[in-house]
Parts: sequence; C-alpha cells; structure tokens
Amino acid sequence: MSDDLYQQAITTLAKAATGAGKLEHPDACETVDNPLCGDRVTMDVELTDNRIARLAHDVRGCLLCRAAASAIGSRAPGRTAGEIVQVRAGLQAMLKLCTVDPIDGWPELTAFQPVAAHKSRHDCVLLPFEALIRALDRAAY
Amino acid sequence: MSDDLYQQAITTLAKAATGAGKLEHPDACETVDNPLCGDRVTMDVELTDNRIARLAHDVRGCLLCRAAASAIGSRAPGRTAGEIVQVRAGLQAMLKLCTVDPIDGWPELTAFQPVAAHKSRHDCVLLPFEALIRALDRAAY
Amino acid sequence: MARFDPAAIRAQFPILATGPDGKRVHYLDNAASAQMPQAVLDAVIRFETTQRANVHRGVHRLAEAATNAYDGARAAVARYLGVTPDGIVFTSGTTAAINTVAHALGETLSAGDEIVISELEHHGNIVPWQMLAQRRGLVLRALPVTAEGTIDLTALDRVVTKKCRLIALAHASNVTGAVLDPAPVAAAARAMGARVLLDGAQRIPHGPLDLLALGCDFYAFSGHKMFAPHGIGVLWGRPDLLAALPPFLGGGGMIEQVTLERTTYATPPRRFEAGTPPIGAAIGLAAAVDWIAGLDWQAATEHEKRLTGRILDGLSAITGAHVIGPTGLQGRLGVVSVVLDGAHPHDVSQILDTHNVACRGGHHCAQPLHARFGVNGSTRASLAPYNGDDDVDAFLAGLADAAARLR
Amino acid sequence: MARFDPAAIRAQFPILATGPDGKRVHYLDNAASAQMPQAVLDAVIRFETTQRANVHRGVHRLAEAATNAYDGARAAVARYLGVTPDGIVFTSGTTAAINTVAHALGETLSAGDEIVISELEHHGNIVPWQMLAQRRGLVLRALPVTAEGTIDLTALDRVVTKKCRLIALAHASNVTGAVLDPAPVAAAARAMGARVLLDGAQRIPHGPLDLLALGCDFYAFSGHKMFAPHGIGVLWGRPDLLAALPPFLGGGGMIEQVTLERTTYATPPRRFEAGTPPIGAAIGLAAAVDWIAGLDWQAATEHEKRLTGRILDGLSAITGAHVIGPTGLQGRLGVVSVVLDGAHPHDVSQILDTHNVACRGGHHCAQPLHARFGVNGSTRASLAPYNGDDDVDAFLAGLADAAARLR
Ligand SMILES: Cc1ncc(COP(=O)(O)O)c(C=O)c1O
Ligand SMILES: Cc1ncc(COP(=O)(O)O)c(C=O)c1O
Repeated sequence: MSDDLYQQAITTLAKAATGAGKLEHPDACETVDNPLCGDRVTMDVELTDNRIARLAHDVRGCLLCRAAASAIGSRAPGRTAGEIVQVRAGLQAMLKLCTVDPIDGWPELTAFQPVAAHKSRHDCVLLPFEALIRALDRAAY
Repeated sequence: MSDDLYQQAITTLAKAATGAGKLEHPDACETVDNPLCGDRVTMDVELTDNRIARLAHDVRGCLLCRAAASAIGSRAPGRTAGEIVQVRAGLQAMLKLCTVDPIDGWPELTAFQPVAAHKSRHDCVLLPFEALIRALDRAAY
Repeated sequence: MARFDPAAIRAQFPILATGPDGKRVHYLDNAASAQMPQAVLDAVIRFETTQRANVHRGVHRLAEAATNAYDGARAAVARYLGVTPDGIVFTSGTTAAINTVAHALGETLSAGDEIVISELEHHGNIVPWQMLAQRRGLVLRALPVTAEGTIDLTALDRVVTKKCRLIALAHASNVTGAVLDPAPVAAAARAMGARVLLDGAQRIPHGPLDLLALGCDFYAFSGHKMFAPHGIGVLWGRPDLLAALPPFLGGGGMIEQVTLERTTYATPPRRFEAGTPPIGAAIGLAAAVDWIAGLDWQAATEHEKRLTGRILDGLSAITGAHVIGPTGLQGRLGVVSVVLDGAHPHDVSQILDTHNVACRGGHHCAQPLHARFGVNGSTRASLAPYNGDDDVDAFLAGLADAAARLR
Repeated sequence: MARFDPAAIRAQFPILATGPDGKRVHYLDNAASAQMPQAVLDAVIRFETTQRANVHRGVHRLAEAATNAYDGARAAVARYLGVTPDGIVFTSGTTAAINTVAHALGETLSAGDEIVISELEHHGNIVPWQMLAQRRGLVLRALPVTAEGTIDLTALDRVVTKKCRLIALAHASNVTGAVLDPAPVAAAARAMGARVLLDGAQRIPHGPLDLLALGCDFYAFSGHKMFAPHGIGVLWGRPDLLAALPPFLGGGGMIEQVTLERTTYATPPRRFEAGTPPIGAAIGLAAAVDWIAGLDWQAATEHEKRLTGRILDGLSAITGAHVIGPTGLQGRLGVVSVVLDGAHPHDVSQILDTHNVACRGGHHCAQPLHARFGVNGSTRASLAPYNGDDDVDAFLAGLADAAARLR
C-alpha cells in the first residue's frame, strides 16, 4: 500500500532532520540534483582518520528524501566511506530487489521498505546517500 | 476494377504518342515534376492569335501520363488557353467527383474514368495538362 | 439540453471504468496526457488491421488506403481548426513543432534579432529558443508574469522592440491555467514586423477555437493531450509563411529531386514532414478531433468551469493551500496548481494516489514560473469533460489528508 | 525442426487473413512498412486502456505504470541488441535518428571536415548530410556503387581521407537488398579518427544482430519496418559518444535545470528525447522486438533466402526484366528491385495490385541509386517471414502479365 510510505516512522525521521545545516569548514561539500523532480541535496563532511567526524545536509526535497538525510545525520558519523557504500548497497537492494533484511546498524531504514513498490520514488531515498558518497570521494583526495 | 486502367484505349493512346518531341522555336517551354513519383513532363507550345498553333511534349512518366499527353497532342492544336483550362476542369471532375459526362471534343478522355478510383494516379493523368497550361500562361506574356 | 453528464462521456473511456474493487481512478492529470476514448482506439486498430502500409509512394490498395486515411486526417484537423490542409504539418508533438519553427524560421534570423517569450512558458517553449539564440547570436527576452499567474501584457511595450522577430507564448498555461488574450500580442508583433507563435498544447483539449481569428502565424499542439495517441502533434503555419521557410529535417517525402550534389524540396506541408510519418497516430488524432467535435462544448465548458470553481472553493478551506494562478474563473481553464505549505508536491500526489486520485506534482516543465513564485513545484489538478464532482471531491479530500499528514 | 511454416506466422497478422472473397493480399511491400502481429497491437491496446499516462514526471499509479512500461521498452530493445539501455534513444524513426546525429555531431564539426556516404543511400541518409554540409561548410563525399548494386568498398581508400569525420552507410540497401560488410568501413574510419553510422532500417527486420560486433558508433532504425507502429524509431549511440554530444531538440524531459538565462541538460538518452515521447509506439516496439526474438531465425533466414532465389529464378524467365542488385543469394536480403524494359514502375505495381500483390514502384527514396543505373524507378518485392511461395508466385505471374500488357 502506497499509504505505508507515510507511516509515522518516516514522518518522525523527516521532522527530526538530524544533521540538517551547514558545516563551517567542511573537507568536502557536494550537491546532487534529481533532474526528474528538481530536488537537491547538499552534503558537507569532515573526516578524521578516514572516518566521518561531522556532517551536515541541506535538503530541498520530499519527505522521503528528508527522512533518508535525517537517518544519515544520526547514523553516518563515525563510519568510513566503505561502510556508507555498503549501507547504500543494502538500501538499493531493499528498493530494487525488495529485500527485507534490516540493514546492520541502521534500523530506521526498514521504514523505507514500502518505497520498493514505487519506482519513481527510489531516487528520493537514495539521493542523500549519493550526495554523501560523492562528498566522501571528494574529501578523500 | 483497377484492371480497367490498362484497357486497350489507354494503351493505344499512350503508344501513339501523338505530339511527342520538341519544337525548334517554341513561344514557351515548361517542365512540371510530380515529386511523389519523379515523373516529368515538358511541354513546348507555339501560339498564333492566342490559339495553340503547334505543341510538342516530352514525357518521362507512366502509361497514364503518356496517354494523357498523347490526347493533348491530337486535340489541343487550335484551342485557346481558356478551352484547355475547361478541359482540365472536366477531367478533374471526372477523377475527383467521378463524373461520367464525356468531355466535349475530347472523346478519348473517357478512357480515364476508371482512374477515379485510384487517387494516387490522378496526378499522372493531370500532369501533362498542368504543363500545357503553365506553358500557355508563359507564352501569353 | 439536459444537464451535462460526465458519466456518459466517461463510459467511452475503458481506462476510467470502475474496477472489480468498486473503485475507479479519479483522473485529474489531463494536462499531462488526457485519456483515450474507444472511438480513437478503434480508428487506430482499424488502420493497423485493414489499411496498414506506408503512405505517399505506393499505388497498391493498402498504400492507397493508408494514404487516403493519412491525407484525410490532415483534412479533418484542418476542418476542425477552420484552416486549409496546406498549413497543417504533422509532427511528433508540440515540442517537435516548436523546434521546427526554431530551426526553419531560425535560419532566416541574424545576430541581434530578438525573440520574446514569457516567464510562464513550458520548457518546450523556452529551451528551443535558448538554443536558437545561442546558435545564431539572438537575444531572448521574456514578458513577466503577474501575481495572478498570467502573462503581463502591460510589459509588451517595453519588451517587444523593433528588433523583435518572433513572439512565442503559451495560449494557455499548463500550470496556472491562465488563457492568453492574443489580440494585443498580435498587434504588438505586427507593429514591429514580428511573427507570433502560440503554444496551444493546453488550450486545444478544451474545445473548438477559431484559429484564424487569433492573429497568430504559427500554432503548435500535441495529440496526447487531446485524447489521441502519443507521438503525434501539429504545427499549423500560415501557408504563405511556411512556403517561404527552408526545411528543417531532411529525408524521404520532403524532397522534390535528389542528386548527390543538390536537393530541391517539396512544397509545404510535405517539406516539413521528413521520413515516414506517425500514420496510425495521425489517424487517431483525426478520430480524436471528430470525437471532440461531437461534444456539446457550451455545456462542457460550463461544466469544466463549475468544477474549477468547486476546486477553488474547496482549496480555500484547506489551511496552507495556495493557488498559483488566477483565483477567479475568468480567463482561465480547468487547470489548478496548488502549493501546500511545508509539503513537497511529490509527497502530496503520492498521498492523493492512495485516494485513487491521479494528479501531477512537480515543476510541470515550468521551472522559471515556479521560481517566479518562490517554489520548486506544485500539485496540479487538470480537468477533462469526463471529470465529475466526485473526482473533484476526492481530490479535495486527498489534499486535506496530505495537508494533515505532511505538516 | 520441422519445415518453416509461414502460414502459421501469417495467422498472427489480422491484415493478412483471407477475405470473404477467398482472396488475401500478397504483401510484398515489407521494406516500406511491415505488417503488425496481434501481439504488438495487443500491447498497444493494453497500454492505452490500462496504463496510459505521461511518463517520467508523475508518481500516481498510471504514471508509474506508463513510466515502467516505457523504461521497460527501452530495456527490451537494448537487450535485443545486446547493448545497455543508456545508448538507446527513442526517436520518431530512422530519419529523425539520422537528423539527430547530423545536428548533434554536426555541432562539433568545422568547415572542411568531410562526411562520407554512398550512392545507394536512402534520401533519409543523404539529405540530412547535405543540409549539414551546407550549414557548416563541410564536404560530402560518396562511395560509388558496383554493377551488382553494392557499395564499392575498394573505393574506401580513395574516398575516406584524413578530413573524414563520419562515414554514414546503409547496413542494407532498401533497393538492391545488398548487405554491407561493416568491418572494412569501421577499419577505414578508425584509421582516420572518423565515426561510423549505420542506417539499419532495412537490416533490422531480418533477425537478430550483434550490434557491438559491427564496430559502428551509431545505429538507426524504424519500428514500422519491424512490425511495430509508425512513429517510433531508435538511435543507438555508443554511450560515451552520446555523453559528449550537445542536445538537438530542446524541451521538457531533456533538461536538468532551466532558468530564463541558462539551461543545463540531462544525461543521455534523455538528453536526446525532448518532449513527450511516443509512449504507446515505444511499447509496441518492445512487443515487436519480443515477437521477433520468438521466431526461429535460422529457419526464417533460410526461408527468406529460398524465396529470394525463387524470385530471382522467376525473373530470369521474364524477358525485359532486369534486377538492380546482386543476382545471387550471397550478401543480400530478401529485397529485390526489378526494372521492366519499357514499363513504368507505377503501371507495373498497379497491374500487380489487380493480382492482389502489394509491391512498391518508384524511386524508393533512392534517386541517386536509380540514376546510377540509368532509370527513374523500379518495382520492388520485399519479404518478411510471413511470406510464402504463393506470394512469390503471384508476384511473378503479375509481373509477367504487366510485361505482356505494357509492352
Ligand atoms: C535504408 C533506409 N533508410 C532510411 C529509411 C527512412 O526510414 P523512416 O522513413 O522510417 O524514417 C528507410 C525507409 O524508408 C530505409 O529503407
Ligand atoms: C503548454 C505546453 N507546451 C508544450 C508542451 C510540450 O508538449 P509535448 O511534450 O507533447 O511535446 C506541454 C505539455 O507537456 C505544455 O503543457
């Protein structure tokens, strides 16, 4: 049911907006657009020893996009780029292959399972991850 | 019946090719193409007192086109431009409106009646008349 | 006449039927693509199963039938618009039609010439002119948009200069629903020796129009928004103007004589129809035009207007809902775009979908217009004659639900 | 496997059924447009009656279904060709595909650059290059054609110079049926740093091909010649090349961000698909590709070859009949064009029509090729898997009748 998309968990996550804002001295800052809907995510990151020390996101997007960014805000600090890539892979599998395994250490992502049925919304959820991974790539240089 | 298109009368008319050739000193010479099939009719005319004194046609076209040119070769000399325009109008009515009245002074045109059923071939029959009328227009200046 | 009965019209549209679950889609996405009545589908099926062949270059009976049907489609569209068939160029849609003018007319323009559009145009009537301006060093100017979402015609004096060669405007906006008054535009253009192109994509599904009375030189529209297949559209051009323009796309059917050295071109409309045309879709368009012509448009227009009023009234009861466009019923069509404070249009239309309401959310290919109103997108409901009060009520209920859940 | 049974295939084509008069059309005009099997028609009907909506910009369930079907069509075509979907651009046909390259690649070329075509090209692969040459001061060169109606590849050395930027050739001729060996063309192009475009309009209906093995950079074809609707076609381009090309048509769907001042463009294939695409036709094309993939092409190819031999043998018995093209069965498809001494091709195909044979007469949009052979036109029989011996025999009988009556 499409209705499930807007279950309490997602709404709460989006409204918490954990990590929303800007960093003063980011190691990298990347902006990614979804040309199909005009949505845009900007992600600032600071690394320490190849781990995310701090991050901040600025989202102009839908509830799903904001919820995903908020999950990143609470779970990404302390992780390596490799770990984030793995989390994205798990999320992609959840959306595209309809897997139902929870993603280790990111329990709130389970709330995105109903999005699998709505292909046009997959990118909304993935956009913040895309922005974060690009920022991490950039910061690594 | 489409078969009627190639009745003896048309074939005979085409093979007679009355008026085929070139004039040495035409008052006007006009070439008209049918871009849909690449056919081409060139018509030379000489006028005396606003009447067709002599004409000659060069046809690169189908049997219907050659038959129409041949009818012109035998019937047009002595006519005025106005008379030719009238004959064409009668022929157009025969093709587009399926009229069955014989055309005064041009009995052989009756053989074109079956062409009415084949819209794609109307222009084949009309092309020599178009060339003649353009040449007459030109010669009138 | 009896009261207009949208249900009787709806019954002609297979996709709008009530399903086994007792539900049916409340289809309010007509401005994106309208649905197709059985009569149009039947015309396409008839072509594919009894007349299918390529056109124009064959004399066998199927080719002759296909050619007659295709030429007949052109004649039907011309008749509906009150113009002669030699001005009707079949294209793949509005976008292709506008690009055709941008290239063909564009070839006749020089650096410094100006093109005037407006801030509310669909990208299909912006990007071709930007690309042309870049190719040939032209200047692109835009009429501003009023707070009511209409093109500000008081700016014509200022924006249309002696250098203006073309004014290209939406006859009706796909976001605000505002309908342009073409008379002052045509007058301003005439005063400067400029041409007028109207993008009729949104106007054409809402009933007959007197094309020649608009005073424009070109008119573009798409079949899929007027109950016909996707992949067919029309560029109407004043025949004398078309005859003076160079071709755009090259290929079979648009030529007179080809040698490896040199090609001469056919007269319009064939000059602008390179290659095999979308034959079945053109035949579908003709059937759609016939279908439209069979409606009582006085009643249908009244009906659409009443439903539009019902939407606008209902919206005023939803806190945080703002209409982009005229708030009244004058000078507008049944296209209503709403911004819901704090809610993203994709979330809104997703929630509307759970109410069986099909609405479009996003920028509707009009980013500059949304930027003008300081938003990224909106949620749009757009009407067709088959819509009824129940569709509108479902939309309003869904919107209220979205407002409650997303805030 | 049992002997190939064209009647079983024919049974899937409503238009080829035997009529109440006990007759059926001997359809040998497949090179112009092939007929449509019920499976393709059903896919189109299914879209129009259960999934119809605009694509890409909507989230309601019909928009999602339409988008999935449209994206699925792209994936199906890609799979059939053994390529990735990002190289598949949907166009309105071969002509539009070639014009797209002529404009997009054309923007990157400069005065003095050379384009190489051949003398046997369809106008759709001549005129776009002539127009481009004129726009940008390029030089258009042509490979000659042999007496057998094939492109003379021994001339590659002479015609393809260091200035060559593109070689654009028919993969198979629509007149002679000759199939190009692309390897020496690709090698000649590579040696000069030029690109290769193959016009696959005639090759594609005759079974699967390994596109990447051809060594070309662009490949163009039309749906209507491969059992799909008119108004859809494909431009395949090497994804890295497409990504480096500027857009051609401007409008909705091909953009990333639009302001009145500046626009940024989407990545391919969307960059080259401006406006609403021919959605139903694309879905029909995917169904056609699936239908084709379901045939036994080893048997079908053998069958078409046998019928081609039957035509060639039969023609040798008709005095005054000359084939334009290979007289053998090697390196050719089932497309046979005949010149009948002293008879005009339109008269010939008209008489064939009285024998219920649908054949095309004329220049087949290849005037330079016909000029090469000193004629204005020819009468062409072209095969599809549903053709049988009876079709060929009717053609030969009709041709003999025409020869007798027109001479
Ligand atoms: C070899 C060849 N190239 C190009 C074309 C043009 O295809 P279309 O008319 O579908 O654009 C055709 C068919 O007409 C063809 O046979
Ligand atoms: C006002 C307007 N112009 C142009 C277009 C483009 O039409 P199409 O996508 O059919 O080419 C549309 C519809 O999308 C529109 O609403």
